[in-house]
Amino acid sequence: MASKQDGVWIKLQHIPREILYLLIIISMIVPLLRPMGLPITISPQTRSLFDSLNTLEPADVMLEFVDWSAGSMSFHQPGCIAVSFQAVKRGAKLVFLSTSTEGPLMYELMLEKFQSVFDEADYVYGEDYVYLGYVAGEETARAAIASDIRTAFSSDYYGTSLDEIPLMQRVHNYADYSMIISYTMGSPESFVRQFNTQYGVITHIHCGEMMTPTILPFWASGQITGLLNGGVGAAEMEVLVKRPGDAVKLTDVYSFSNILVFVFLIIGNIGFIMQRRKGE
Amino acid sequence: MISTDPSIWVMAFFTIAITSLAFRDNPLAKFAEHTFLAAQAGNLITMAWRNIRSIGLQPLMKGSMTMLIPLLFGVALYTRYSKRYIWVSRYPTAMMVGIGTGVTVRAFVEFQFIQQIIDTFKPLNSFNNIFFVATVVICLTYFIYSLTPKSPALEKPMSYVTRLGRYLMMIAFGASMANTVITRVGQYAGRIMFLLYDWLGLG
Amino acid sequence: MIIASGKVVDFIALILIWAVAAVFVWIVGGKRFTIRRMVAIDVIEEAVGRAVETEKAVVMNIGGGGLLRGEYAPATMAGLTVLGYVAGLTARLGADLIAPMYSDGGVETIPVATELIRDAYMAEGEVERFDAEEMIPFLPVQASVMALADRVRPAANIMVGYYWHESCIWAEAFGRIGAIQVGGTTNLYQIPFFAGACDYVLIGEEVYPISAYISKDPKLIATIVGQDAFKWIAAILIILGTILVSFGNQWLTQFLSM
Amino acid sequence: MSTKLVRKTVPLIITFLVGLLMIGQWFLKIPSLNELATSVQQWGIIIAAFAMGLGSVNIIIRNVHRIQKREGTDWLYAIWLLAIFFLFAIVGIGFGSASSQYRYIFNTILQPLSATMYPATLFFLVSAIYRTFKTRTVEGGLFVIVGAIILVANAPVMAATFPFLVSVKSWIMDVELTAAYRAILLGIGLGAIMLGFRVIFGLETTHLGREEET
Repeated sequence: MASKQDGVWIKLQHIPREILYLLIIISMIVPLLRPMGLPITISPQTRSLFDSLNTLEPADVMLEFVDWSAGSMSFHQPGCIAVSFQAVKRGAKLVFLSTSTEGPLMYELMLEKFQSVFDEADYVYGEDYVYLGYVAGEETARAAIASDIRTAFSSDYYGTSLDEIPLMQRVHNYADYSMIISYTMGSPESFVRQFNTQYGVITHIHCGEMMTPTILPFWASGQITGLLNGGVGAAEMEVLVKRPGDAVKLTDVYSFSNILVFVFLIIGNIGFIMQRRKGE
Repeated sequence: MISTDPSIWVMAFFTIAITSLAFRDNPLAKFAEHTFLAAQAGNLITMAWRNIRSIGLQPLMKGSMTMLIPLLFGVALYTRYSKRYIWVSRYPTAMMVGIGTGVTVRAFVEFQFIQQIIDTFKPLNSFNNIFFVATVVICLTYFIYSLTPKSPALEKPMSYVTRLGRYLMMIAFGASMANTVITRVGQYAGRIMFLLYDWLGLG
Repeated sequence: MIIASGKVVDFIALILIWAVAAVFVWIVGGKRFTIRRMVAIDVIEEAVGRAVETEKAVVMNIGGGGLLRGEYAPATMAGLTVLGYVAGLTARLGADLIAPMYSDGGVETIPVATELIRDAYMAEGEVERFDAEEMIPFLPVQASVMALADRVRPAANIMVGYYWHESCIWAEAFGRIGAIQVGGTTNLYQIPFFAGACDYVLIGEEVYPISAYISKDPKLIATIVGQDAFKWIAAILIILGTILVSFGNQWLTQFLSM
Repeated sequence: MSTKLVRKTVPLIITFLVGLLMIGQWFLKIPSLNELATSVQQWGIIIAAFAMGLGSVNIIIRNVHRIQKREGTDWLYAIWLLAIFFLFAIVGIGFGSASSQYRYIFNTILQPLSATMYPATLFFLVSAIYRTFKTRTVEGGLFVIVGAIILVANAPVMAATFPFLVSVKSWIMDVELTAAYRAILLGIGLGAIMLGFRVIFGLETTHLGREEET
């Protein structure tokens, strides 16, 4: 006999999904229009990246794998800008390259926002930073880049042969890379394997929060030095380099939406438990 | 102030069309999805051609004849579409699987086996360390399929250990699921930012 | 010394692992060993049976990892094995099989999968029921999964292979219409969705012994036994190393990183 | 017999030699071996570039069929799909991906679509959390309870007001989860090494397709 009370528990489990989606969208709009600016705690994984960047000397070369796609641009781009800002402040030379197909266009969108930093530091393309473009083959390409970069690239993204680029004349293989950082939603482990495990190159990773748990064991064992935990890590990095930007805005969004999803999880389960208890 | 740039409007249209995908399947969403599939495939072709030209064809033109081998192997991949010569596509497939397996497997012993074992040597002087080492060993027994103790005396406790391993892993999966929420929120918030700031000019 | 420094123990370990595997495969053989019960695979036969009773279809998907990349191929090969098994069941028991394939990921798997299903139907003498166009629809990852789930409303949905973000979409689309779901992938950060949404989940490398479990082929069982041996070795090494380190003795740590 | 040699055995030999070459480059310090392995990796890159085109050929064939069949409005979508595909391919190859024309069509069409397609998984995730993640079993219960704790701990406002949440979350992530995932990773690692053995020594040939009866 389904009493009226039964109806409540069942109704509680059948809120139409469109209402859930609208609530989630609203929970993201409000903080973006009314930012709250909450204190951001720095995690040890981000701290170890920041400390490692501060060991860069002016002549050191850092490989930055622009491997994100438009989907994760919202946190990978601010993360790359914050890390590159700190590297430029240290005077390090930056070699940008991509092993994911949307990388080249993501680099150009990032450059639009980062060009001012290069100009302020008098960074000249070809002498202080360069972009090599996309190479196919995923882990095979990363292995080739580690053992000899010229097997993967014969020219930079704009067609200039590597030997004509001053910076690339002294960049050949793993021995010339002081450290590498990969901004990826694909396989961070493949970078650790081909650079750190094989040649001991200092390897940093910036990946989505959902992937961080799967590579925490490699950070714990020291195979990964710095680990940016998606948008949360990018915001921490922006705070550390004292350049708050898009990533810090994201942290306000996280508060409302996470609590809302928590409420959905609880409601769904209360309805389920009570209905089952009533059902017996 | 609302944007007057037509390309911003096209971008906003595609953003809303794909978002409507989740609400209900509709012709706009189908149109946007077809556009995405086509544009992505076109981008793949563009990036693939750059690689083939700059690493394969240009060195060949400059005289390094060994480049003929990978170029011919690459073309051979397309015999997959002919009934008679499909076996020819096995050569490039065999080479790619050989390189791919070799490049990955060679690292696994050190990367994902020995170095992980070394880092699990933790002095048993704190609860966290004892819990850590115990969890690794217990969860590891869950993945043992045939070399399990057959004697009835041991079989019962062993099943409890593997069940405990499964519980410990489910706790980890719950935490990972929550982390996935924050990632997707962060990604989609980028689109809300685009709609609010670039399209509608608010904020 | 010809072996690179710091890689001596790793080189010996790789040779040892492969030697043990070779010994088990070619000498010891897997006859005397059996694989423990894998509930997720046993339930597939029940699910196909239920599909026949309720005249509903069975949906099977093997993800978009493809066969060409070392990291994703193992899960795809496990998926193909389960696909062959499911196709054999649907042919024998008379249920309809729908095996959607991605049109934008791991496309080199499509001809292999098509042949596998045709062989399974031929082996059961049901080759006239095999229709590639109907049984193997191509679809981009996202929305068409929801449309497919609503249209087909299968009794069971089986997902074994390498998955990325779409694992959640598949699990949710078919979970919503009440299909029995079996999910398995080696992509660690997608397992939570199968663990949460599916009725039966294969965690990480639990997909590897499937082919041995289904085919009972002694050679394949042998490699699984070899694998188990090294898991025991890993467990013993961890316990030994932890005890040594507790007494401040770093001997094993230095030995293993030689 | 020769056809079996040419059709099946030689590809297996290629996989065997190339696989061992990669492993040799990793473990052995032999300069000539290292150079050979690096150039073979370069071949792998070129073949991978060709393989990227397989998907596109597949799409062209599938959509030409759809146009020929002319079912309802389906074929109009197919025409539009091929038009956009050739637009990107021709502009991309013709002007090059660094050109402003290609950057314009990419930033106007593919960037918003790709930027929304994957993040839209958020909605499926939200309805999965609300509808499917239930405390049916003990395992499901643990999954839901820990998921709820981390969801709250991930909200910066809650972490700021309840600092103990931060330590609970860091314990779950840095101790419990790292240990459980390390065991899973050990298993996956060993499984991949074993499968590598079967692939390189020709025991596993699924990727080469069916046995011809020649």
